[in-house]
Amino acid sequence: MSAPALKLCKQRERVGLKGPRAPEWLAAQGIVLPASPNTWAHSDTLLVARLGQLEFFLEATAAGAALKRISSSLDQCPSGVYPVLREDWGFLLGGDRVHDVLAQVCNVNFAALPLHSHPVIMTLMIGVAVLVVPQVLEAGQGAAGERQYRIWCDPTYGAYLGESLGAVVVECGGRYTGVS
Amino acid sequence: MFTRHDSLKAGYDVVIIGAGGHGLAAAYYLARDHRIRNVAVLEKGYIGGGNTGRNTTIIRSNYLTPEGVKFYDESLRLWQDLGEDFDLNLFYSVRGHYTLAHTDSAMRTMRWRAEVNKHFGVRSEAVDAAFVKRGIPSIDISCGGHAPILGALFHEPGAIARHDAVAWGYGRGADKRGVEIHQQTEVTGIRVQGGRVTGVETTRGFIATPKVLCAVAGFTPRVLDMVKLRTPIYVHPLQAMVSEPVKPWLDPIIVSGSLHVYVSQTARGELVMGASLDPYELHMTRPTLDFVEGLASHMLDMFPFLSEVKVNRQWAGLADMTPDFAPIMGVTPVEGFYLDAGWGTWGFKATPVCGKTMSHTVATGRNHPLIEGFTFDRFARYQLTGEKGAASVGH
Amino acid sequence: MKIMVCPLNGPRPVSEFAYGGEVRPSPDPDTCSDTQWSDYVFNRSGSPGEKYEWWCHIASGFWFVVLRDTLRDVVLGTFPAEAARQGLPPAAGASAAPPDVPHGPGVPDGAS
Amino acid sequence: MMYRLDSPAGEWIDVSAPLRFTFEGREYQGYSGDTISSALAAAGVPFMARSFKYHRPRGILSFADHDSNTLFQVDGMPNVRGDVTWLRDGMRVTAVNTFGGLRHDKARVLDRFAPLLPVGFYYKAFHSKRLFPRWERMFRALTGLGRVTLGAAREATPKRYGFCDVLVIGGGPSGLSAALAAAQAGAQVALADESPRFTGNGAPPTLLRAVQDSPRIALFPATVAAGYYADHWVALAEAGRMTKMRARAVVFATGVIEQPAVFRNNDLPGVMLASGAARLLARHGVAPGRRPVIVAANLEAYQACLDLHARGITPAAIVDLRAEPDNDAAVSACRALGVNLLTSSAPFEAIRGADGRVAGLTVARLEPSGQPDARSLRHLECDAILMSVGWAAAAQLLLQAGGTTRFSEELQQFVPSVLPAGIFAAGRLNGVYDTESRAVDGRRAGSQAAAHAGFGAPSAEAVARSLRCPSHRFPIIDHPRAKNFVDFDEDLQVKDLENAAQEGFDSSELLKRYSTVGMGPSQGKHSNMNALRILARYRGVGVEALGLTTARPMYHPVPMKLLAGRSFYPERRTPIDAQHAALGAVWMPAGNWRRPEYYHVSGESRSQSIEAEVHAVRNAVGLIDVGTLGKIEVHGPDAGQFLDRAYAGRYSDLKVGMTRYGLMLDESGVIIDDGVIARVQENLFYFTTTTGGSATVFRELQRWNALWGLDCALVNVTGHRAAFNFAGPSSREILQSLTDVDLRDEAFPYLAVREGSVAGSPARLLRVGFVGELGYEIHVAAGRGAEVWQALYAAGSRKGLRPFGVEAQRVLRLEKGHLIVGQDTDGLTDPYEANAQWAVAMKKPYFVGQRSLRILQARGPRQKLVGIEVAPGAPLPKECHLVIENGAIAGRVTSVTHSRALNKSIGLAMLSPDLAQAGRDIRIRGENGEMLAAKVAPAPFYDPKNLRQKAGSGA
Repeated sequence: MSAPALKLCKQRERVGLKGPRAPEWLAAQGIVLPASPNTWAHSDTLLVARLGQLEFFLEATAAGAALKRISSSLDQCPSGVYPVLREDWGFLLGGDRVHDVLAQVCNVNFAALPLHSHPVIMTLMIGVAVLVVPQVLEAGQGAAGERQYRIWCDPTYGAYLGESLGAVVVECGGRYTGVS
Repeated sequence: MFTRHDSLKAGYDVVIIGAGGHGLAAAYYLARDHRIRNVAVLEKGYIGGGNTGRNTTIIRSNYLTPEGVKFYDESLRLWQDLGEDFDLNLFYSVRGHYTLAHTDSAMRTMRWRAEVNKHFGVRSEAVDAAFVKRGIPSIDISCGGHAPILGALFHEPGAIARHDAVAWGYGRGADKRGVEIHQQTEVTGIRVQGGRVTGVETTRGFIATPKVLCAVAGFTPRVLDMVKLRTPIYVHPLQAMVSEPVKPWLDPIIVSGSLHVYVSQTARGELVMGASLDPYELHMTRPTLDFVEGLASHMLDMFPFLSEVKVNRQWAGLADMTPDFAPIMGVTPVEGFYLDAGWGTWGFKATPVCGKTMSHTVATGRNHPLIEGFTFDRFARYQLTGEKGAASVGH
Repeated sequence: MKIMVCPLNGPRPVSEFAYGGEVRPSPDPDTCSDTQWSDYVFNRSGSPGEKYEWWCHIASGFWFVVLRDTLRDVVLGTFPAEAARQGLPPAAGASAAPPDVPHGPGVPDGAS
Repeated sequence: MMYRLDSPAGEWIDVSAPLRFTFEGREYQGYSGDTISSALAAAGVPFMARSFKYHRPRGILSFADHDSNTLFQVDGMPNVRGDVTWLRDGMRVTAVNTFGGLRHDKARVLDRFAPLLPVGFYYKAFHSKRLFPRWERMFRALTGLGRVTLGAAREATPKRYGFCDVLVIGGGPSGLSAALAAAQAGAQVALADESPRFTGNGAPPTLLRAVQDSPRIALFPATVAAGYYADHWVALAEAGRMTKMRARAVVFATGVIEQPAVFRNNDLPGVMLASGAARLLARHGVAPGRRPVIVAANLEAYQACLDLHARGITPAAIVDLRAEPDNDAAVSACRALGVNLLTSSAPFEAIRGADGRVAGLTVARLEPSGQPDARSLRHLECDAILMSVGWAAAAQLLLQAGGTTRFSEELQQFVPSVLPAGIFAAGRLNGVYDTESRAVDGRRAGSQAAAHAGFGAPSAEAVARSLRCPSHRFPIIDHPRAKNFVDFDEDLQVKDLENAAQEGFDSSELLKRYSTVGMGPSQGKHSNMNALRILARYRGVGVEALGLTTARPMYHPVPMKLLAGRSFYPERRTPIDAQHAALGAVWMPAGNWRRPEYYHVSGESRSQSIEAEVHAVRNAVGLIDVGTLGKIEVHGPDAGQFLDRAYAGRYSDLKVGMTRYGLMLDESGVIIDDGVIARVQENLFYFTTTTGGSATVFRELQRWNALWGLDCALVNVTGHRAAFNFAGPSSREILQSLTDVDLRDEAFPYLAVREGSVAGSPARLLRVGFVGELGYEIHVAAGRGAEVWQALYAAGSRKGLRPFGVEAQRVLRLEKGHLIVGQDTDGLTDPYEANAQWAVAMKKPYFVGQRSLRILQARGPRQKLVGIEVAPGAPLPKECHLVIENGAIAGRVTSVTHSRALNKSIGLAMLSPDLAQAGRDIRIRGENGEMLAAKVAPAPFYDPKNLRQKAGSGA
C-alpha cells in the first residue's frame, strides 16, 4: 500500500510525427508500431503511442540512441511524413489511491481500462487536453501489479495541471514532487 | 380570470399562435387599441407555460444598437404602468442592473453600450470596480482570484417582475375584451392560397382566418415549416435554477458575461440564477448536471458565503437564436402571416413592446417603425442588426 | 451527461466534444444567385429532426459527422468527416437548400 | 406533549453521550445519535418553527428529510434540516423566519389577517406605482427563511466521477434485495439511501447484513440521489461531497411518502404523520404523547397503534375514515386492547390547548358523500394526533429518468407504467406493499437491471401489487372556518386551491404556478397529491385526467458547495512566465493566459513605465513575449492551396522564405481573425493567429481540412513554441551577435522568414513590422524559450533594452494604424469597412467568405475604419466614445492613445462612410458629454512610408 504520488518528468526526450506516410516511414526506421489507433507499444527504448491513424508520439523511456536517430532523420524525411514538435510536460501518477485522484479530475473510468490492449487515452483533465498511458509495474519496478499513469499536456498548461493535480494528490494523503 | 371556451368558432379575424406573454400581449392590444376583438389565441399547452414561465424575469434596455435601445426603452416605459393597467400586481421591481466586466475588452464594450444608451436617454453608466463594490458590498471583487472584476455597466432602471403574472394580466385583459384563449389546442397546419393565409388546422379542427401571428418561442421553425418559410433561427435550450428562500440580501440584478451568470433575488427570497445557452441544438427541456455544477461554481466565485445555500430546482426553456442576436419581427413573404420570433434569451423584457408593435403590424399590415431593424428580409439584404457586435473577440 | 460514441476515442461524455453545427451542402458560389447564397449563409432548418452534424473530439482534434435526432437527443450513427465531402444519405429533417440550387463540389479544382 | 422514554431509549441514541445545545437561546440536552428535531422533541419543546406565510407555530410533521416546518438556523447556516441533521455538542440553533424570536414572533399577527390574505392576494393589492416600492420593502423584510452569513468563507468540497453497473436508489426491503440480486448476478452495485443512518428501513437484519458484507456493493448511506440525468447519470449528494454516478442500469426503490390528512388545524404542534412518530419512537425513543389519537385510513395506522402500545403508550382512539377497517390481525389486536375505534369518522378540527399545542380533536361522522356531518361532533381529549391515511409515490426521479406513471384507482397511487431501457422500479413505489413481496419485487428488479448491464439472466419472478388500498381516496375534510392546510411550506388551505381553480388556474401546472402549491422547499412531497385530489373534485374528473406536474431536479435541495466542488480554472502560462514575474510584470488576463500589461519599475507610474517601454522600442530596442499568439504549421503539397481557401489573401504564390499578412473571414464575409503567414519551405507554411482566436481558428482549420480533402496536414504548436518580438533600431545589431542567420537587409529583407540558431537554440525568425520598427519575431521550442529570452535580454539591456507589455504594444501598433481584430472590428465588420481590402485576393477560385464579399461590395460599407487625430489640447477621449454628427450617432472611437513620439492624440474610429474622408472634422462626445474636436487623418501616423521597419543594413 502506497499513498498516491505525482511526479513531474519534464526532461524526457520526445518527438512527434504525422502524415499519410508516417506509419510506413516509422516502420522503415525499425520501429515497432502499435497496430491500432489510440494504443501504444514498446520499441527498443521508446514508448510509441499511436494517436489516431496517422500520428505518433515517441518518448525515450531510457537513455538510448533510438530517439536521437528518429528526430535527426526526421529533418530530411520524405513528403507525407511531418514532424510534430512535442514540448509536452509529462507526469507520472501512481500509488494505490491513484483512482481516487483520477476520479476527481477526469470523467474516464481508468480503473476499468483493459490494460492488455495497451490503450492510449486522449481526454480532458480538469479542463485541459491530456494524453494518458496507463501501465502496470512489473515485479522489481516497485509494487508489482500497481498501476501507474503517464500523463502529458501542452507545456503552457503544465504548471496549472501539475499544481491542481498535486493539490488533489496531497488531499488523498500523497505528495507531488514538482518541477524536477 | 380566464373563460373556458368549449368550442372554436368557424373563423376569426386574427389567430394568434401561442398563449405566452407575447401572444397574449398582442391579443390584448389588438382588442384594446385596435378594436379587433374577434381573435383566437391558440395554445398547445397552458397559458404562459413556455418561456414566459421559465425565464429569469430580467427587464432592461441597456442594449448596443440604436434599434435595440429604442425598442427596449419603449418596452420599459410600458412596463411601468402595466400593473395598474391590469389591476394586477406584477411585482415590477426596479433593482438596478450590473453587467460585470472582467477584462479590458469587456470594459470597452460596457462603455460602448453606456454611450449609446445615454445618447437615447437610457440611464446606463460604465462604472469602476469601486462603484461595483459599493453597490454590492457582499461581492468578492476578485471572484476567487479567477476573474477579477474591473468594472461594470450599471443600468439603474434594470428590473425584475413576476413572470407568470404578466401572461395572466394580458390574458385576463384580452379575455375581458372578448378575445378567446384556447388552451390544449395545437396548430397542426396553416393554409396558404395564392401566397396569402386563409386559415389554420388545429387538433380541434380547421379555423378560417386571413391573419396569423406566430409567437411561439422555441417552436418557431416548426410553424415556419407550415408556411414554407426559412429563417436563420436555430433552437438551443437555456437552463435556469432557483435556490431555497433565504432572507433577502441581494438587491440588484447581477450579470457576468465572463462567468456566465445572471442572478437576482425574488420577493420570496429565492435566488433565481441563469447561465449561457446549452452548447448544441436540442428541442427538449431536459436539465443537465453540468449546468448546475458550472453555475454553482461561478456563483460561489462571486458570493462565497452561499456555500450552504441549497439549490431547490432547475429547469429549461427553448430559445430561438439568430445570427445577430436580434429578433425577427413583422410582415413576411406570406401575406397575412406575421412573425414575432428570434427572441433568443431576451424575450421576456420585450413582452409589452412586442404586443404593441405586433398588434399595430397585424392591424395595419405594415411593420411598426420600432421594428424596422428586425425585419424578416434583413439577412437576404446583408443588413444585420449587430447586437452580437457587443460580443467582441477576446484578446 | 450525454454519452457520445466517438469513432476514434469511443464513448465519452458530450462535454469532451465541440459542436460544429449542421452539415449543410453549399451551393456553387460561382453559379448560384445572391439569394441562394444568403439562404445558405444565414438560413437554417431549425425544426427538430434527424440531422447530420459536425462534432469534434476536443482532446484529439478529431472531427467526425454525427446523425442525431435533435428532438430526442439520440445519436443514430457516426461517420468519418470525409463522408461530408463524398456525400451522406438523405436524413429526415436535415438542411435541404431550396430547390434548383446548383451544388458546389465542396472541394477545390484539382483536389482529389 | 412529546417526551423521551426510559431506556432502552431508542436504537440510534447513546444515553452515555449527552450533548448540550441551545435553541432560541435556551439550553437543552440531547444525546449522541439525536438529530436536532428529535432532541427538541425529546426535550418537550412545544413548537419549533413559524410557518412561511402566516407565521403559525409549527412542530414536527414528517420527521423525514422533506419536512419544511423544521428548518433551522444553525451556527449561521440557513435552512438546516433538523429532521436529518445530527445534533452536535454546543450547537446554537434558532428558528428561521421569526421576528423577535419564535415565541413572541411579531409576525404572528399575520395569522389573524389570514382571511384577508387569500391565495394570490399579493397579485391583487399594493400595485399602485407610488405605493409598491414601500410595500415591497416591507414584503422583502418578511419573506425568505434562513439568513445567509455575509462574508462567510467558501467551502470547497471534492467532487468525483463514479461508475457502476447497477445503481439502486433506496435502502428499504426492495432496494436491498435488488442490490443483492444484482451483485449475486456479478454486477458492481452502488446502493444509495438517504436516511441519516443505514438501517434497512424495516428490512430483515439478515438481508441488511448480506448487503453490507457483499464485496460487490458500494454503500452510499446518508446520500440523496438529487437528480437523474441523461444516460443513467445520477448526482449523489453525500454529506461532504458529490459523486456523479454513471450506471448501466438504475433501480428505483424510492418508496412512498406519507401524506397528511387535511382538516382544520392539522398543522398544530402535536399533529404529525404516523410514520414520523414511528421513526422518533424507534430511533430516538421519543414518544409523540401520552394519549395520542390516530387518524386512520389504512392498515399502517393499526400497526402504529400496536407499536405505541408495545412502548407503553395506549392511543386514546383510532378515528378511521373508512366504514370498515382492513380484515387483519392488527385491527382485531387493537380492538382487543380496548382502543376506542371510531369508523366512518373524520377529524373535524384539532383543538389548540393553552400552551399552543394540540389538546383535543373534534370528530365528525362522515356522510356517504365523504364529507363530515357537522351536527354529529364529538370531542376527544388527546395530546397528539397521528395521521395514517395514505401515501404518495416518490416517483420524482423515475419521472426525471423518462419513466411514465398512471394513477391506480385501486391503490389510489401513481404507479410506473412505461419505463425506458435500463430503468427499473421496485417496492412500494411499484405499488407492492407487504414486506415479503417488496423483497421479491426487489430481487426481480435487481436481476433484470443486472441482466440489462450484461450480468446473468433476468428473473421472471413476478409479484402482484398490493390487494388492500393503502391510501384514502379523499382524506380532505372541509371546514367552514378553514385553516385546513394542504401545503405546509406555503400555508395553503383547501379554499385557496379551490379559489385558484375558480379563477381559471384549473390545470395542475397553472394551479401550481398561481397558488405556489408544491413550490416550497419540500417540493410538494406532502401537498401535490392532495392538491390534485382537490382540483380533480373541483373539475369533476379523476386524478388520472389531471396528471402530475413536471418533476425536475433536485429531489431534495442540494447545497451549492456540493454542486460546485472545487472550481478548476485552466490557466496558461508562457515559458517566460517566471522571467516576467521577476521583471515586475503587472498581469492582465488574455483569454486563459496571463500576460504582462507592462513592467513596473520602482519610481515610475503606470503611464511612465508604458511610455518608457514605447520609447525604448522607438529609440533602442524592446522585447515582448508574443508566445500567446496561435502558432500553426501546415505541411504538404496542397498547403498553399489550403491557405488560399482558408484566408482571404493568396499564399500559393508566396516565395519560400517570405511572409504575408493573413485575414480570415467567415462565410458571411465578416473578419474573424488575422495573422502572419510564412512559407518556410515549399511544402511548409508557418503562421500565427490572434491570442484569443488560436483554439477556435485551429479547430475550424482542422474541419476545413477534413472537408476539403487536400493533401496537407495541420500541426498546432501554439503551446510548444515560445515567441518573442525583438524590435527597435538596434535590434539587428544586437540579434546578429546571437545568431548564425545573416541579418543583413539583402540577405534577410523586410517580411522575410529564416531558420537558424539563436543563442544556441534552433529558431525561426520572422522580420515583421507590427510595431513599426526594424524587428524580428523569434520562435523557438518552448523548452528553450527561457534561455533565449535571457540571452536577448542580457545582450539588449546593455543597449537600453526594455521588456514591453501589451499596453506599449497597443500604442506602438496604433501609431502605425494597425487594427486589432475584435477591438477595431466588431461582430459584423467586413474587409471593406476595415480598410483591409488590400489583404483580399478576389481573383482566387474560392476562399471562405469570398461569395459574400461580392454581395457586400455591391451593398457598400455601412461604416469605415479610419485614423483620427484629436485636436491639440483637447482631452483624450476613451475607446468606444461616440462620434456625433448633427445630433446623431455617426460612429465610435475604437482605439485611442496619446503618442509621445508624435506629440498628439491619435486613434482609429469606425465612422459612417460619408464622414470617412481624410481631413474631415468630427466631434466626439467625451466622458462628461462635452464635445471633443478631432479630424479624420491618414494612418499610419508614425513613419507613414514604413521606412523604419524596412530599414536596410545602414539604417
